[in-house]
Amino acid sequence: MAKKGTKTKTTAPLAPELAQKLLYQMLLIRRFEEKAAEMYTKTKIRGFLHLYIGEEAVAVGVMQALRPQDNVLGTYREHGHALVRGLEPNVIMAEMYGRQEGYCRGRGGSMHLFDAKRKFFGGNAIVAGHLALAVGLALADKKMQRNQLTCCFFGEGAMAEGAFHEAMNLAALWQVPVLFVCENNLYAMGTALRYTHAQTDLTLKGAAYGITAAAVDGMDLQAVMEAANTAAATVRKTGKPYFLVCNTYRFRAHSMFDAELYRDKAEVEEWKQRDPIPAFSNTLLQQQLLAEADLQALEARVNEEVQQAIDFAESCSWEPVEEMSRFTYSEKKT
Amino acid sequence: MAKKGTKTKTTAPLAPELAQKLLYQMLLIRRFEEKAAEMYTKTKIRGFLHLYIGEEAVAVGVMQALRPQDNVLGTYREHGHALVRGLEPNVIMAEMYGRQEGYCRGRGGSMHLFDAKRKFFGGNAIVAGHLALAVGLALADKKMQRNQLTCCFFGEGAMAEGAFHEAMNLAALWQVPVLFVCENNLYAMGTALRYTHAQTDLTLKGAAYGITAAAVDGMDLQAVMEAANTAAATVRKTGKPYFLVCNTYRFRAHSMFDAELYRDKAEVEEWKQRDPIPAFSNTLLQQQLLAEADLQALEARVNEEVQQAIDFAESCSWEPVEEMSRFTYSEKKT
Amino acid sequence: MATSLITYRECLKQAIREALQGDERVFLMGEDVGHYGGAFAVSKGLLQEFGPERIMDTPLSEAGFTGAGIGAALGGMRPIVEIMTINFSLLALDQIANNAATLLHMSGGQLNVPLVIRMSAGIGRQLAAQHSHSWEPLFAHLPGLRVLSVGTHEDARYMLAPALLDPDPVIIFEYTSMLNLEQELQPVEGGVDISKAKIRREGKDISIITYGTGVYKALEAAAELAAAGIEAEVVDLRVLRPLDDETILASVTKTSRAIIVEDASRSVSVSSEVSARITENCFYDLDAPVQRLCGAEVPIPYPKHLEDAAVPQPAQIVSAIKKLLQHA
Amino acid sequence: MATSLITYRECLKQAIREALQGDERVFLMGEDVGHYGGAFAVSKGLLQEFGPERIMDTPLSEAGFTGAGIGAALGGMRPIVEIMTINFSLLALDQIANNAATLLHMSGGQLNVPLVIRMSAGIGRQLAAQHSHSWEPLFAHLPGLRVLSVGTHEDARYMLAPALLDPDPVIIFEYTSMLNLEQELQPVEGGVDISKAKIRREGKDISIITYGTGVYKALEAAAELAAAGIEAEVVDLRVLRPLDDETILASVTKTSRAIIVEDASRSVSVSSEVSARITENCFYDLDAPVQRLCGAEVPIPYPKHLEDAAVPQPAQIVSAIKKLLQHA
Ligand SMILES: Cc1ncc(C[n+]2csc(CCOP(=O)(O)OP(=O)(O)O)c2C)c(N)n1
Ligand SMILES: Cc1ncc(C[n+]2csc(CCOP(=O)(O)OP(=O)(O)O)c2C)c(N)n1
Ligand SMILES: [Mg+2]
Ligand SMILES: [Mg+2]
Repeated sequence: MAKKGTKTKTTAPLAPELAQKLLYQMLLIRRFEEKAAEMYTKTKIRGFLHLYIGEEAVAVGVMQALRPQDNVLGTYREHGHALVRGLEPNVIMAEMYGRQEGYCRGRGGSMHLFDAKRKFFGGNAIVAGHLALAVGLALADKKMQRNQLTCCFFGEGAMAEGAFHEAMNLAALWQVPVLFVCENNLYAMGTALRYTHAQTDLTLKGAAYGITAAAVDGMDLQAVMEAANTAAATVRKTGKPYFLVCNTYRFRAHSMFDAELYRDKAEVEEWKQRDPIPAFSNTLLQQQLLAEADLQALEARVNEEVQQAIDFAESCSWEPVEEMSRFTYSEKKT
Repeated sequence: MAKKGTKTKTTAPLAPELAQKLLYQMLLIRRFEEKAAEMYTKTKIRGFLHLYIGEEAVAVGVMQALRPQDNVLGTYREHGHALVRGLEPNVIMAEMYGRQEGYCRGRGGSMHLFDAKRKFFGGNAIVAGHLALAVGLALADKKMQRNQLTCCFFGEGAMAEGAFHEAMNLAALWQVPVLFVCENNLYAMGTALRYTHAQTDLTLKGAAYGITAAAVDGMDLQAVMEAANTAAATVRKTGKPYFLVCNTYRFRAHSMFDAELYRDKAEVEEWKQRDPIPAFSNTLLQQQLLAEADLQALEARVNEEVQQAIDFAESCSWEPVEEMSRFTYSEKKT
Repeated sequence: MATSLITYRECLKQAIREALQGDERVFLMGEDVGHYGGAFAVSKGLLQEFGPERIMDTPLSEAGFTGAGIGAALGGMRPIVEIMTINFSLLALDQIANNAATLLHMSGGQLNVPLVIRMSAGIGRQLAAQHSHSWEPLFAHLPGLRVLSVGTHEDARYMLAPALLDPDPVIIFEYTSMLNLEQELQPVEGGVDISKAKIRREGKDISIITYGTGVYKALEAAAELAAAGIEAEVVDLRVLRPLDDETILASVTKTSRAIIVEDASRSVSVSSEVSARITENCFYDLDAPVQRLCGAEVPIPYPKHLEDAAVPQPAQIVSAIKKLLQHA
Repeated sequence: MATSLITYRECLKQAIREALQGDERVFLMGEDVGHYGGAFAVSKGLLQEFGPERIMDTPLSEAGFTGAGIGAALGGMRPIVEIMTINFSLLALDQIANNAATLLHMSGGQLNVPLVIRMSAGIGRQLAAQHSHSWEPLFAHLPGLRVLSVGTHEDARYMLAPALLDPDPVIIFEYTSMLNLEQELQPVEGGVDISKAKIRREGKDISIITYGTGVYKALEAAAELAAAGIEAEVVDLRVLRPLDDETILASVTKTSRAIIVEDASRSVSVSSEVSARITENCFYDLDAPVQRLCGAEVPIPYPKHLEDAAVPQPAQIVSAIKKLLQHA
């Protein structure tokens, strides 16, 4: 695996069904979020909205290596992960609208998608706050001898927090099956990697804990898949943590409040040349795993799903004020 | 420098005066603390009392590389550092007795020795809580273009805290002159190194921040001196942080509340064979830098100083209750 | 009914042992709970009895292992996280407030966190400013937590079991200064009720409302007052959040006077909350303004005489009450 | 006297700029204060104006850079540490409580910490449970800190200068929801007094005691009450620690009635402290029990209607006061 994770590698062609499914997932994230951004400007969605656009190959590439019984934790930039994990676009959108038909009764919004059924543990908005949770989930699995792993996504900015250090050390010390996935999009809000880390080769941080680390080009879906498959297999086999750095880029602002003063438009444009979606669809077209018509059909299907999600969200209702305090504590005491 | 820091190296003989001064300092720490332990059992000293006995070569070896204008920060196990830094044994002992003639009016006790005049910034009892302070002190020096360094002592246990990670990264990122000194005595209270760190080669942690790291046999005074001189010179020259691991051992319990259930007596005895004080005095005797009579004179002088400290402390007074709230806020507003 | 003399420490240990024996999902984790035997010897011997899977020594990583405890609770375990002392709890407070206390509500009721966090709290061993905190008020402010204070041997022995049955995060404060204290202990069938305050002594003239180290101090004061013909009722809050208004207000309604005693420093404390609630609810029943005896507003100094002066002592409770009753 | 229309954000920025211009030792550090322009654009342009030595972007390391701020203050600088929002302040609370607030006392008066920590606080932008905290009460509990709350444009503009002159650590809460609010601003010579509460509106019938976002809400309520013939006095606490008893008690003694309004959740809050103090000192002057209008005791939900419901609104202040006065 390329250490710096910047080279695209030629990989064996995928099975056509799988290929289309993966492309569909990336497209779904892209269009879903484009629509969400639009709805934000129409004030249907409020609060912070963090778009994943540009980074789709990471969630799609990593998540295909997971199993339904595995635990998944994400950040506030988690629409993509939620969609790939199989959470319903309708219900996600309802949540982002703040409606009670959403996954969290509308209380969480964009930053806090949770779905216990699919073992999707957020949607966490304290940077690096969920890493220790991941360690604990994996510890529970180990103790209960459940053969499953915990996959935890976070940004390169999160790695400066003490929470990262403690979680990595505990995971390694306790030998628990956590796949730590760093989505290195080069910026933490407006703070470039070089202002966040003295050591910018992030894989070197693994060695400090004796954790195997690898980096991969996060704009290359198949490279991510391969790296993630290796990583997940290693975690399953060894029961130990693994640290995967996916080098990627967000095409959009950090959130809807961001004037993007900290980076050049040219830099963004350059990265857009490496957009994972056209890159992957072109590969598939070349490899004849996909026809133009398939692509259009996929687009149409995605657009329809997104529109449905909007329609659903629009039709949903507000949680009554009287219920606001429910679930501050559990209703059923044992 | 020996990576594992376990080998004693043959080093050039020291100037006799310096040699005796260093031996004196180690002896002073030893006898001062033996007396303190005795006074603890007599309930003259209370609270937590953490002895440095066995680790003397570290404080003495490192501190000789410092200058009066440098900042020094220690942990709750800091009597040794305070003594070597030149704080007066009398006033330290008064503080440990809780008397108002002590450095902190008796409010701090054993764990909180501070002397602003000697730039001795504690005596800090939240493990790893002072590392960021060290970074800040060095930052101020850098900003004010004062040519001085900040030396920060801490245990290997402290390195598991997120605070360690953040401080190391900030120091490296900001390129500030901090000499981080890990006193690796193999235990954090009763938790052995292997239960604290997944990666037990502590110098490897430096690389995660791009910080130069070295390890040294902390039982060998001259090795520590050499390593510390190199480290301090590097910090002064580069203005950047440096990470020095001193491998040592505490001969006594963690504090006076410790039943030492977690380690074998045999292990302790083995380490005592490497006691830095006889090791160094034997070297000096062999090298004829010291005569038996000198040694006895030194012992006598030290014993007298320690007895004086006790006498002084006994003669001191209590801070009146009415003054308890003083200095919760500054008395002089600017 | 069988009684026996037992230390507060031993009560705590028996409670932990019983919990470990009764439920495979329970494990204890924290700094030095295993090989060292517990910073204050509370868990001494448990490692040998239950092994390292059930008694887990952790590195110095308060935020990390508290977060891991939350994760393990989400994963179906019933962790007891020990934060060695309350003084280090701020390092884990983000995890406690933003995750443990919040996940259930924020997930719309999906994810409860059945976690117990124990910590040793308070003043009294001359440990100075960074090791003598009484930060119960900080925790009592946070919605989503159940906050318990172990002011008696009974609660030391019988609070843990119901806390572990609670589907939500429970914080338990134990008191370092009480560990060696011996008392008789009455068996309590089915554990104590961790939703209720408890009247530790009945009285009609004034309510002394307190918790933690205040309970035995208040009882001592009440005994002395009784000799002077004053019958003080001692209310042990036990649950600092959510407060048991019913018991508090019933007592004050009965006695018409209240003094609140706590070691924590005065401003924005549990006492202030109790005082405000009494005023809000019993204003017209009060014969005198509600009073508070609290800790001094200083970092706690090391010497014994200053430590003693920094928190309310039984003699002060007695004299404050005598004064208050003369004034009524 | 010259006046001008200005946003709360611009007031904050002018205060920071002035501080940077006036003292070489002052620098601003925090997450995204520089290249990004400040999470809420408060420091936009200052990096360009003052350079990266004075406007320091930090990594995500709240404990680390707050601790570094304390160290830099000990080293003779006058750092302004910005914690992006109060929601992340718990990560730095150990540094604030155990170091900043404690060093002076613990060192027997040797080491003061002239540090200012600013953070954006409160509810109002639909940021949900982990980004909508009103944790002022936690800070107001801690001895050694001066805790300020910026409830008006005047304070946004003129509190920073005196805070930087304070030899001790000062925490300043600013309010995200007020940033875009425009107001007239009267110049204040020599800065405001950061030891005193301030009467924002005189009245004789009741004291509305509040801070932060409550100030303009209370003024709005008072205006409406005035139309109904009720003259409410609005007391802006401004200093949450140490509280200015004198101003508070004088107002209540005058009006004989008090209601305390705050966004923070009710239990163990600034309101509870103020209520307790009023009861302790003005019990016999009161015509009615002191009341509180506080935030709901829940993690704050995302939707606007629930967010609005979670904190007191002007209409509730009005109706609570009307009810209270009829009952009197
Ligand atoms: C503890 C904490 N500090 C600060 C913030 C504000 N914040 C939200 S996202 C973010 C940047 C995180 O960067 P990174 O981890 O690289 O993730 P990315 O947003 O790039 O995906 C910051 C500073 C926060 N949410 N939590
Ligand atoms: C944050 C924090 N957690 C726990 C403690 C309790 N404690 C005091 S010393 C210590 C062990 C520290 O070990 P190490 O850093 O190796 O230093 P040593 O005592 O061996 O010199 C512990 C756990 C503390 N003081 N602070
Ligand atoms: Mg990033
Ligand atoms: Mg150690």
